[in-house]
Amino acid sequence: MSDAHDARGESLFRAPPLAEQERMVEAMLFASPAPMTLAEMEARMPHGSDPAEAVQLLRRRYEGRGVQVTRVGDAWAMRTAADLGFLMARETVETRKLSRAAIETLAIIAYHQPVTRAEIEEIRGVSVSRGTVDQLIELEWVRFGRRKMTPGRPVTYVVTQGFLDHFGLESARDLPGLKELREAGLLESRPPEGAEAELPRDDGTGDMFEDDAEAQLPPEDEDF
Amino acid sequence: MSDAHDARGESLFRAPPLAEQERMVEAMLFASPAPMTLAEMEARMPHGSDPAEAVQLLRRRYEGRGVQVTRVGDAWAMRTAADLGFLMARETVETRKLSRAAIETLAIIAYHQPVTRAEIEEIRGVSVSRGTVDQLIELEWVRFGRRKMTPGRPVTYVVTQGFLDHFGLESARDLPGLKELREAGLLESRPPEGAEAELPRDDGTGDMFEDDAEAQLPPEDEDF
Amino acid sequence: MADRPIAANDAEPEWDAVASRRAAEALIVDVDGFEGPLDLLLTLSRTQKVDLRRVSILQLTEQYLVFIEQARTLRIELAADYLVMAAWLAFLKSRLLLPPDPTEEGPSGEEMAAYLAFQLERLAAMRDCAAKLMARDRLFQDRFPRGASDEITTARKITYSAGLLDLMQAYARIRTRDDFRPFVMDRDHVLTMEQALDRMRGLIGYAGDWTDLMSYLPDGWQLDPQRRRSATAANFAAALELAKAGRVQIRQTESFAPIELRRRDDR
Repeated sequence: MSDAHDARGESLFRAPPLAEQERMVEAMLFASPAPMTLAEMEARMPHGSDPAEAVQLLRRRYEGRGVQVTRVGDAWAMRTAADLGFLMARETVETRKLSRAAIETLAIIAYHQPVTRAEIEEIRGVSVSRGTVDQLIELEWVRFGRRKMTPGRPVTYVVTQGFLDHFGLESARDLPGLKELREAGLLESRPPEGAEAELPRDDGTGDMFEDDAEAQLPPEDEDF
Repeated sequence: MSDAHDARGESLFRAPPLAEQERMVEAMLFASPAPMTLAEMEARMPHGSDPAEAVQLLRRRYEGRGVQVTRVGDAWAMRTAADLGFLMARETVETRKLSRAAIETLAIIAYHQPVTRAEIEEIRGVSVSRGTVDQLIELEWVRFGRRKMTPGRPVTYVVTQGFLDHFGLESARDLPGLKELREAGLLESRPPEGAEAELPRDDGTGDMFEDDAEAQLPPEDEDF
Repeated sequence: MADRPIAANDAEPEWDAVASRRAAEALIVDVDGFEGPLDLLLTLSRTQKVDLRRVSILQLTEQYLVFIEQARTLRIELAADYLVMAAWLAFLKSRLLLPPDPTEEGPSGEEMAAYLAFQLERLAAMRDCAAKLMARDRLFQDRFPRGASDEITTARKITYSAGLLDLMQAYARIRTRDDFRPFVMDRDHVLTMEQALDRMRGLIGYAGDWTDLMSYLPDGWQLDPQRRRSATAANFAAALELAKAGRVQIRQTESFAPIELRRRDDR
């Protein structure tokens, strides 16, 4: 602390070496949501730092790279090189939440596939508009399955690999059942008293339904 | 930059020179908020590109810089160097404080994955309370793995790429102390050297098939 | 169940000594801090000041049982799992102290003790790992992703997002919906087998002697022919299920004679 007469900022206030300041500026410009002025950088850096010089060093370092250090008004920012914009074209996405009808329909298809539109309507208790299923198909989360061997041979819906990828599942069979959801505390709230009785196979009559349950298991290595 | 690379790259499919590919990878990783897999990069790059090699070059280039090229599972991302975190204080996102139970549960899932709820409870010696796993799934640190092929076919939990990204791990194999734990036999469900102690284990096998039944089609409609 | 493992009972005024009251309060505070019997055992084992691999299970068992006994004398309400563990440890203690009986089934005392020691070591290891994990350089605390969202926006694409929780909660919402009813069929005049079964399960407890199946029809279902048919069929199917489950016996003296049932007592 006493060798204060060295001319270099490095020793005056124990400012970090310029190379270290350059690293700091690099990290800040990268992480900052908006362009940063030299004053803003200086305010965050250790006392005695000289962001102006560090920015110039950094700018030179990134010359010709895929990322550029550019001046925006009186501030600085890091941007991808203009000539590589074509790589980012698909990056520009707007995210919207799925509608309640869509997410419910999707959940029913995932849990009950292959399932017909009539069955979806029966479970949801309201009719399902064509647009809802179309949207799910367009998202490539749902596709047509085999026709059902019932009168009218209705089409069925199943979920796709894209669905599994999006929701981080290895197979739709890994989705937890209602009982597991409840045990894991994943239900928004406990069902009201009495509603329990309406849930099939959750009423403690285990052995009564065991045969059914067994028969319902899909072939072991079914993939979609 | 290196003619040898250029010649090799260009001979096949006229892929851009490796130095150019490195710029591309740099721009993509810079622009993408989430980690990108090699396949995702390749899909955007000109035909014949080799993002794997370009990523390695890029990673070396950023060694010691303020921004790092880090591996996240089977994907890659750019993140600021950990020692510069103090500069970003204002960008810090206050995460909901995790309970001790949630932290322990997370560690158990990470080290024992794929792990069932019953196994988590066995290790902690208490039941997993409501909201614990829920919170970890919401943070996208935990997802469902394959159902275990044991009676009841219980749902399992595994950690996600988001978990690796958050804790700065290249893969689940890099969890701290994993090797020592494995050598000490502490990742087994039984003590080592054949001490086969029969212990009362509540593994929830009482409700066999109930959940599967729930998640599958009603029997009358099934036509496998 | 173990959210709050131990709750203090209403304080009884019989302890007047300040010291004992203070000790009791300290204990209550301590007990509240534990996450289950294994956590308590782990804490107790720390007092032995040895490597977990060398911990004396017999001594630990003793400590735990004393602790539980103390909690009881102070009228602290202990959650069931603490008592189950106490019973198990008492059993273990007897196994460890008595000479082994060669005819005895099951694991030896040493094996049981080894397993307990293993459980404690494993839990301690996991706690250690959890601490190491949380101490790592974490995203948004020590390491940061790029701050700005992409600026080179040309083509715009809309993606829809939904998380796994959204999906599962949507499903749960549908399946637990209060007013859920299949709309395809009017069920005013239909009694389902499940409904009949629920009713009968409650009623057969009182049916010690042979009772006509028809007497189980719910009120208001005997007169209208459509409702009566549905209720009879449902009750009959329910009775068969109960018989299959070994809960009731069924008899019918001849074709079209009344069907009677009674509770089976040997179960």
